Amino acid sequence: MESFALSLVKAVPALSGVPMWTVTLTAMVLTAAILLVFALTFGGLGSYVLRKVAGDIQVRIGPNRVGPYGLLQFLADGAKLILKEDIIPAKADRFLFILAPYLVFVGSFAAFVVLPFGVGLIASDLNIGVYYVMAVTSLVVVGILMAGWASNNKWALLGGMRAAAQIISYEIPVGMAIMPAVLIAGSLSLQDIVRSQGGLLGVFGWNLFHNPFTFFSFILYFTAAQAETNQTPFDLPEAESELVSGYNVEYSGIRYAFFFLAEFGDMFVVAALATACFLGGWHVPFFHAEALPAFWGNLLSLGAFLFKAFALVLVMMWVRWTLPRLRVDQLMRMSWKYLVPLTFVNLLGVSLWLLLFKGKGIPQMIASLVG
Amino acid sequence: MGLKQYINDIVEAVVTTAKGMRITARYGVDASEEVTQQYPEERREPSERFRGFLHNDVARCTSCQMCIKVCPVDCISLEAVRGADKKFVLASYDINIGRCMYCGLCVEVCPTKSLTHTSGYEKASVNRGELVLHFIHEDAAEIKARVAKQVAEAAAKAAEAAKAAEAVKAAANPAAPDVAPAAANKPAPAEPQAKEKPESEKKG
Amino acid sequence: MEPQTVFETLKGKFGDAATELQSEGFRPAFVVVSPEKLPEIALFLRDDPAMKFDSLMCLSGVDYKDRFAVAYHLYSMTHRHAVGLKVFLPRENPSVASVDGVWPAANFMERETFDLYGIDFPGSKDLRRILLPDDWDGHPLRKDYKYPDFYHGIKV
Amino acid sequence: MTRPAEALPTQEMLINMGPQHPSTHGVLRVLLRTDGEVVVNARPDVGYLHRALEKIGERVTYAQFMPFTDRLDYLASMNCNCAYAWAVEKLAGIEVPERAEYIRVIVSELNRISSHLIAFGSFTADMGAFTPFLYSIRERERVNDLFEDLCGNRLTYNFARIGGVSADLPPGFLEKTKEFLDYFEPKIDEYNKLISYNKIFVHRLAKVAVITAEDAIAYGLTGPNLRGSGVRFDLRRDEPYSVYPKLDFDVCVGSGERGALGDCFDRYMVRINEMRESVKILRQAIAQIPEGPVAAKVPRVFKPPVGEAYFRSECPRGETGFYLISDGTGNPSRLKIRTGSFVTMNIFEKVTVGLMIADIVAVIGSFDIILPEIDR
Repeated sequence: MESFALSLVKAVPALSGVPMWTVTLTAMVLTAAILLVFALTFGGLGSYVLRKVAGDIQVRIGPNRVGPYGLLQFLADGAKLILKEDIIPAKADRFLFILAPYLVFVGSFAAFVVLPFGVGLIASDLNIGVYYVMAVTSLVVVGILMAGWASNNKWALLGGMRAAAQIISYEIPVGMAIMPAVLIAGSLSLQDIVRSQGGLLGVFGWNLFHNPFTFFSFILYFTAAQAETNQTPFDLPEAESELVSGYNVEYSGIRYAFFFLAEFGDMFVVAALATACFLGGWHVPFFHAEALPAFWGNLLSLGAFLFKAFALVLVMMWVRWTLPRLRVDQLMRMSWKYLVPLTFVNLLGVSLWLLLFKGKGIPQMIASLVG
Repeated sequence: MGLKQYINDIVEAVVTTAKGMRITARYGVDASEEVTQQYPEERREPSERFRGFLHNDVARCTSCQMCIKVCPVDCISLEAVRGADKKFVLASYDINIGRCMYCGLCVEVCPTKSLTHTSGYEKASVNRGELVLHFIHEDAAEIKARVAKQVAEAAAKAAEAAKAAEAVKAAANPAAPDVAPAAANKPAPAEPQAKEKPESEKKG
Repeated sequence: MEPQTVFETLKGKFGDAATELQSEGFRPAFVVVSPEKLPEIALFLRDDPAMKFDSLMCLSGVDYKDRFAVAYHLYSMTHRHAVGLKVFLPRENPSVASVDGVWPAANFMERETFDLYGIDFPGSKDLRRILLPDDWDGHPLRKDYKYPDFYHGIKV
Repeated sequence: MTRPAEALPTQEMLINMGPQHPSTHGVLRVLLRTDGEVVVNARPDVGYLHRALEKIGERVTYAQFMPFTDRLDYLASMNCNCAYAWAVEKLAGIEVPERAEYIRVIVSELNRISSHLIAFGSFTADMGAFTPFLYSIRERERVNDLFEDLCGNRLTYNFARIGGVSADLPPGFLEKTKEFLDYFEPKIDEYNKLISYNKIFVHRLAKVAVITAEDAIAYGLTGPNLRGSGVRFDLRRDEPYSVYPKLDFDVCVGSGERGALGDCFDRYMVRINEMRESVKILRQAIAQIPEGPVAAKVPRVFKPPVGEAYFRSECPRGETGFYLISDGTGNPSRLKIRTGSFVTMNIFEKVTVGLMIADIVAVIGSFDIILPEIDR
């Protein structure tokens, strides 16, 4: 952030009189605000899209009353949630009850910091980006468990317990499934990982096509990530037909909205991470965004990144509206008996591939053969 | 669990999921499959036999009370008085559509087909009293009074006519017995009244 | 097997415990047995290879104004034949041995009969009120039942 | 560090599932004693919807009780209507015109399809897949349209009458029914592809709450729940009534194809397959239906002779039996209703031991209970 502030000062001479730290601070706050607005908008529009997709799949229409095509439905919902009475159960643990939604939201929102939205559009290019995402999204589990416990409701408690078991179990396959991208790029920084996929017309450089193992990695990551974000078929913590509404059953109004936004934030983070690690991140196919002037390059790459991420989000919704729900023991079995071994085997495969072919992927080899 | 089973499980899971997703995708993409009706704007036409709110064409109603007798939930009540021409005159006819279960038994038994189901099905009210449909808007007491008056007038007229006839008869045959006035002088009967039964009998 | 044969067999085996055969106007016909012998008769009907009434279709309490009755409709999945079994009980303290050890299906139906008629089924696995609240007064399906005006201060 | 067991005591948890719970299909209350997620004991508590139908039955006349049978199993009103009508006819010995019987069979089977559709849809929704529910509702809507044309209501039909049915088929009804069948039959395969054989779905149901054939008979299970345990027993075939003997259809039984015989999956599949059989029955009935009157002459003041009759018929949720006692007056002296769901709940406590909370939902769904039928 300091470097950004420094370049800002250089670019705008009028700022040179202002103390450096104010510029840095302002830049930080502004970035955070932009990300927050993005996250909220995504949460809102995401809910609209989710319901529209559900409607389409379920031979219904979906929201269509507020605004053109029902586009403003999320504003109406938001207004309703804000205006709703904020109920805290009498026997709840008030402090934890109030804290939990913020923790959950922070957990999913903090991950936005390292997402590479464009060529230069990244709030903070941490050199441990992937690791950071894994770490902060784990914060969600604390919040959910807290919500389940503090609600003083048995269904909520069960939901919280399920969430804890589930998210912790699925951290491992998620982490292991994403490792191949780290191995190929040789860096934990998301920006580096994206840059490493830029070659070969911006499509064939993608880690997805690097070798068969990375392809499976992507599938495994996507499956495990679906579980990490509590999406059907892994939505056990809030399993509506069993646990009524799971950990958030006692929440209403704005506090519920935080859980809701966190869920959509998570969805986006997962999709964005998959995009960055496997789908070439912000690389525009057949086009060099980096070569363009900064503004246009950023805009174009942002568009490409969001397009890919949203496409993945759509797929997640599609899966969500197709599959039934697993049982809790089957969920655990799936993680420990299927996903964990498979991701390890995959990781081994990728490592061997890199060792044998000196880091070259299949498209690269074909390219070198052809040209 | 052998390795073969293990791999089979994975393959089966992927294949069946893909099959399901193909179907949902088809419905998702095909907008013509949407079946939602935008209710207040689009309405489906209720069918011919639709059993909506009850309606009584009071002009044709003979106050025979078949509907009251057959109604399993006692939602119909009527008051009738015997009019001057010996036919019953409805003083009030109420249907409590909050209690009605639209079974259609009353319509079936109605001999003059004055009681019918309409196609109406939309009604909301904040108190139960509004759910009682009154088919006669005039006050029952007024009608009763009016009918009683008519009956009395008719009786008076009949008596007069009888007297006149008697006078004529008497003139012709003074020994004839005196019978006619007794029949016409009965007070107006208000008997067929189907009052609601006491609450305790309607449990359930 | 016809109810007539069932009745005669029971008569031969249990003597006077099988008191009567109700057949005119009864579909299916009822074999009336004495309540004291019911458990043995029930077991016999279930286990005898010629009877094999392994399924209890329906168990109902009946109030005949002067006395109560419990009617058992039996069916045999093996032989596909049906018969009715009936016990008459006095109006005071009606009680007949439970048959849920013979046909587990009887449990819920006995609970229902207990609930609505107040007929006791000693020996039942679990005899509690089922449809009505535990603190409900009286047994509503009795002919002499008086509707209460209030239940916990709520107008009925 | 190891702790002694006393330092970390484990307690059983007592959870109320219901009466307000999304997947108890109404106001069923299940008192769960659980050890974490594992159910130690699940005790059903019914009666929240008790409307004293049997008491009402003693107050109203035979004909007046017909609308109340609609409320017995509101997802299969036609079946209950017809069952009651058959019961009264058995009591009074009334001959019903053949056309009326055919109409009854047609509406019964249509209603069986629509009821099984709800069973299928709500079951999948309980399992977490919400989409098939909407598809099943879409198909059911068509059946409801047909019924609306036929009798004017979409849920509580009150169509059958003692001695026949209330009205003849409206013009075009049979054609529309055929159209519906042509439309509907391929949909069953689609359901199977979409969800029935989905790996997750199968895993959720296979080997859950296995009921052996002996238990099923002893506990009085009937209908699809009994057949799910592999007992080939169907009242329509084994104790034939109405015109069913003239119709050719198979009795679907569970086969244990994905686990054990008599598990939730078998019960589910029996319903899916039964929809196919109903389509088959309907096609034959439509082809065979004769012309003629649709109601026998029954005196308006109907007083059956003194006697007792028990009649049972195959309803979507098992055997619905009416035990009628006539004392020669216009009202039944006793009207006992034996319903499939009520008796089925008896076995609930037995089969749920050791299952998980999520399985309880599956068991309730696979029994396809409906609360108005349990509580009456």
